[in-house]
Amino acid sequence: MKKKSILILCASLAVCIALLWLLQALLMPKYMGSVKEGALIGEYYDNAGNNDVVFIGDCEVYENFSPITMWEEYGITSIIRGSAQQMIWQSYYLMEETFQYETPKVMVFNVLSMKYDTPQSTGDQTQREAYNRMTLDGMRWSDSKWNSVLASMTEEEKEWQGQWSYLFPLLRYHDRWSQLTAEDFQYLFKKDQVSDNGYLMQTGVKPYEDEHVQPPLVDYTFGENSYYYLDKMVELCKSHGTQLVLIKAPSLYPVWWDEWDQQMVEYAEKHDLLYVNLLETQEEIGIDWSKDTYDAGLHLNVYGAEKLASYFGRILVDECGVADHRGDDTVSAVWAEKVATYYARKEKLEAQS
Amino acid sequence: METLLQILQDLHPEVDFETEEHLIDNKILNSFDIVTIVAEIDSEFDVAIPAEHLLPKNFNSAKALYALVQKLMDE
Amino acid sequence: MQITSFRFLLFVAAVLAAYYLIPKKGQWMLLLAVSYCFYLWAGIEYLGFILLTTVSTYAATMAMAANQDKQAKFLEENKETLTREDRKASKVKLKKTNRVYLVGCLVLNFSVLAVCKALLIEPFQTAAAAGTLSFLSIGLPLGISFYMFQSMGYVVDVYRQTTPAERNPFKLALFVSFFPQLIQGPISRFGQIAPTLYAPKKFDGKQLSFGLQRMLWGYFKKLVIADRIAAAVIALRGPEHTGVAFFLLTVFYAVQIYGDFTGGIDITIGLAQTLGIELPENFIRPYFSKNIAEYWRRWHISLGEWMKDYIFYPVSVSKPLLQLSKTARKKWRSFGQRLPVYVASVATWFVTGIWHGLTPNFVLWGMLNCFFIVLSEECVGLYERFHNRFHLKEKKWYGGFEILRMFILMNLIRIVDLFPNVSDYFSRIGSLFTTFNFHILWDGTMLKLGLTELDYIILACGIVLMFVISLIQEKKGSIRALLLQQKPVLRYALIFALLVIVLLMGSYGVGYNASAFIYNAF
Amino acid sequence: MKRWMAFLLVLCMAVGFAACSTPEAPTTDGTTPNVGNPGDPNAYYFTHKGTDIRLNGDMEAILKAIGEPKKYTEETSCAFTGLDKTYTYDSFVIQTYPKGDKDYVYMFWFLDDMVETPEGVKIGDTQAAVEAAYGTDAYNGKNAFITKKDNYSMTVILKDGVVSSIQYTIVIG
Repeated sequence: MKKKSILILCASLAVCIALLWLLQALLMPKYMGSVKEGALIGEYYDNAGNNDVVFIGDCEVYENFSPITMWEEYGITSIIRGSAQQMIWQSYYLMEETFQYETPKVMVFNVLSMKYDTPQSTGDQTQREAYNRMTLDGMRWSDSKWNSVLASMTEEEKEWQGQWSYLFPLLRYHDRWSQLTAEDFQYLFKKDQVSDNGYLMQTGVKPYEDEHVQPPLVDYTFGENSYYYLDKMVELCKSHGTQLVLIKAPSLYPVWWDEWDQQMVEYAEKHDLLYVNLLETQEEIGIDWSKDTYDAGLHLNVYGAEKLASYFGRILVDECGVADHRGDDTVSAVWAEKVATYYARKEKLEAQS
Repeated sequence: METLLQILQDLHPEVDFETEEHLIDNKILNSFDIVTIVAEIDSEFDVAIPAEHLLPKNFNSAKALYALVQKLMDE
Repeated sequence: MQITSFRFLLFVAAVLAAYYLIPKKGQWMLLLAVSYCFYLWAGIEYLGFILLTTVSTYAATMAMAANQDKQAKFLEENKETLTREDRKASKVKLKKTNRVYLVGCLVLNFSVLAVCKALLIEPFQTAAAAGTLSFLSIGLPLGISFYMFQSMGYVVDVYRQTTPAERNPFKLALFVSFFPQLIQGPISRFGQIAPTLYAPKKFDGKQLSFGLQRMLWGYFKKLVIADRIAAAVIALRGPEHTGVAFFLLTVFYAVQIYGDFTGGIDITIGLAQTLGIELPENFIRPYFSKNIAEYWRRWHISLGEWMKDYIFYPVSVSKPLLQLSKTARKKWRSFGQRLPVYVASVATWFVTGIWHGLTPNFVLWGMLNCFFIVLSEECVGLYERFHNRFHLKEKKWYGGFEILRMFILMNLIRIVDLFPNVSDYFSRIGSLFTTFNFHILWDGTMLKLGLTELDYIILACGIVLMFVISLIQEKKGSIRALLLQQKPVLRYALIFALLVIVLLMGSYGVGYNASAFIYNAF
Repeated sequence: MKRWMAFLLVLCMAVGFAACSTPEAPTTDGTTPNVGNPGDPNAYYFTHKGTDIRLNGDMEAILKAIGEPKKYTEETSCAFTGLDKTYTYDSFVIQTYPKGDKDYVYMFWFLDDMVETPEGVKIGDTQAAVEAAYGTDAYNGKNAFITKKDNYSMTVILKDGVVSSIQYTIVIG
């Protein structure tokens, strides 16, 4: 009798946990519709393992480089671990986590986020929290994720001990039940791939006409915290024998001040790193700002991203010695599929716009 | 005992104080009644009941209350 | 550490695990250690306050106990030779010497409490904010009103020899600081909790499960009901809300404070139960009361009992008052008889009022309660005649009417909590009779109070659920015992459903400002 | 009793899921920055053509009063639908943030000495003039005077001893 009641208790507990898990899956945003950016981080795991190059950074990487083009032109296997408004500490922990899945030859980091020294230095709390979720929710449970959470939380999140809600997102999305849509049920178990190896394709065109302006700053020195994480990146890559390449994507806004550029040039020199400011080589890349951007110069569209990939792939081959894998049949087979998906997507998006 | 019963009866004519054993537990007497009884006893018997004796067990029946008064008079 | 925080839940889980794993002899010591951890979490600067109360309580009670022992021994040794007068004199002497310790301890503690509370009043707070009196900005030490009253009750009990003194200072320290009740009571008596507080406890699945169920129900009341309606209570305090809106405020506040306070107590008592410790009940479905005296026997019981035993009785049977009563009786018999009751009531309600806060509105609150209690006591005869004349007691609806009447009256009295400026309160009360703005109920005003339609639906369902549960408790007793009679699967399903409701509909996390328990502030 | 409770729980759940049919955007979608109280009359401002241009001011009203800008650009932020808008006039630039379906002033800065602060400071003034207007407390010791009020701030940047930039912004908390 006693045995039986314990058995019932355990079975009930198991059922409850399963139901909670299901509920959590249902309530989490799926990011399949208008805010696809939130799905990017989670897509990495399906494509991890054999990439020679990993890009890490904010929208200036996931909107500007097309890994498929680099494969087609140079046989480079690459993937982007980008997310909206990714902070430098988040980039660091993503890098750390990446090494658990693969050891690429080259890590490429976009340095724009050096300008944000602390979680407080950008956006208001609600917005920052939403960005945090988009970068962190997609990560699998790991030390890196936990540390990234602790480094990223806003004041409000700290106040209610929001770190636990990254372990159990149900605690964060508990009140989303009143906002569920068909999308939440449709993608409950299986999500679509929204990106091509981390690249989020845009086919629209909105020409760049007027210069985006920002007022001058009082102090152009990057913050201590930013440098702290950049130092950690250098060390991390060194310990894995991976070459760290710093880039500044050719986006025209937010403004990339000369004073900032100078600091990066000096930093790269001091640590013997390759630093490429792609803003300076726009003409060589061949970007036509009347056609190659979808939001008036902030990000490139697919036509710009292909041009940039073609240009940057050459640098990876020439300066970093990244290998051509087109001769490898197994790799080629995998990538052939990716290429097909890419063109199907491009065709579909072009038809829509 | 007679005087005591008279005091109680004045307060609650409807109760049979000779048999009722749960005056407090059954919420027949409330704190206002208790204080009134203490004041009456003070004037009739010239016995002051200190606050520490204002416990349910001393007020649950007329008998218990009488015992308390006796004890205090003895001291 | 907020009782509704994840940190608190983790803390509780860790305490529970350790509690049942360590040797049973050490259980109460573990509780003492974690209680101090809990207290330190609130701020190390508050440690002095609880230590002061603990040490002074221990010193006073031990001194009294020593004298009592000495006296008992003296009586025992000289049993034959002592006359009755001698024995009486020895008793009087004991009381006299011990009274010094009693009064010293009470004065010391209550002056600390008074100073702490006084610092919360406007002029001091303004000065603190301006930085001119920076030491004032520390705020009220966690649970000071609760642990201090509990300790002082114990000191009086030892003085009266109704409770033996606890000779182990660490055990006493646990009595003062036991963490579940640090936050908002109940104000337990030493005799009530000592038997289970220190006893070694075997793991008892049923106790644990009952305790957890009660905590869950507490979280439901707090997170789903009280914290949700809080926004509207804040909004309705605005000066533009008069008449019907003010009436609505009193009802909303009744719901909020009920969910908040009884929910919090459910969490406290449930938590203690998981530890095998029995705390006294603090509420017995107070909103079902039919008169104000009954209400105060069912709402915040531990405070009411404390006030009765340590203020009301001592004042009413004090020598001068009895003397006064005697004198008055010669002139007006029945008035003289009731005089001690009136004076003691005023004293009790004055103290109860300022216990809540040293502002005029709380004094007014106490006096209003006092007035209506005395009034209803005095009109008992009148009522009875009225009832008998119309045979009202036999009619079923009349009980409901009495409950509703009581609910509205208490709402109108209770709401004075929210108006530190007493004249605001009276002008709102006045508006009840002059402003009949019923249109606010359907013209969209209700949706501008920070609650959406969905919130109202959840609140309505939640209130119905609380009402039904209370009704079942009133008629059939413990819900958990009833649940236990059901098939396990159904039982688990119901508990799980409640858990899911709390998880999904609780007001916590992003976008909800974690609100502290109302009774933390007292 | 049993049935009663089960009925209630089911009712609560049903209410919960009935609401699922309302198609509303997830909270991470299209949230706008919650940076202040639109229309706050105590915010920093400057006056141009007799119109007060104020942080948190309604941009529509400002446009009506001072006319269309010389140049207008829009800036999206990653993933969010809201647009930050930049209005460039001859002597100053105004940036807005969206809230509801309106735009409010988030930031403005001066481009030349044709406009001045309410305290009379303009681009090209000497450090002494700035100090006279804002006091030494506001000086950061290197190259700027910064004043703060509520969640607003004003920054005057100096270069080679004269004012090179004057900017006002809402400080995000």
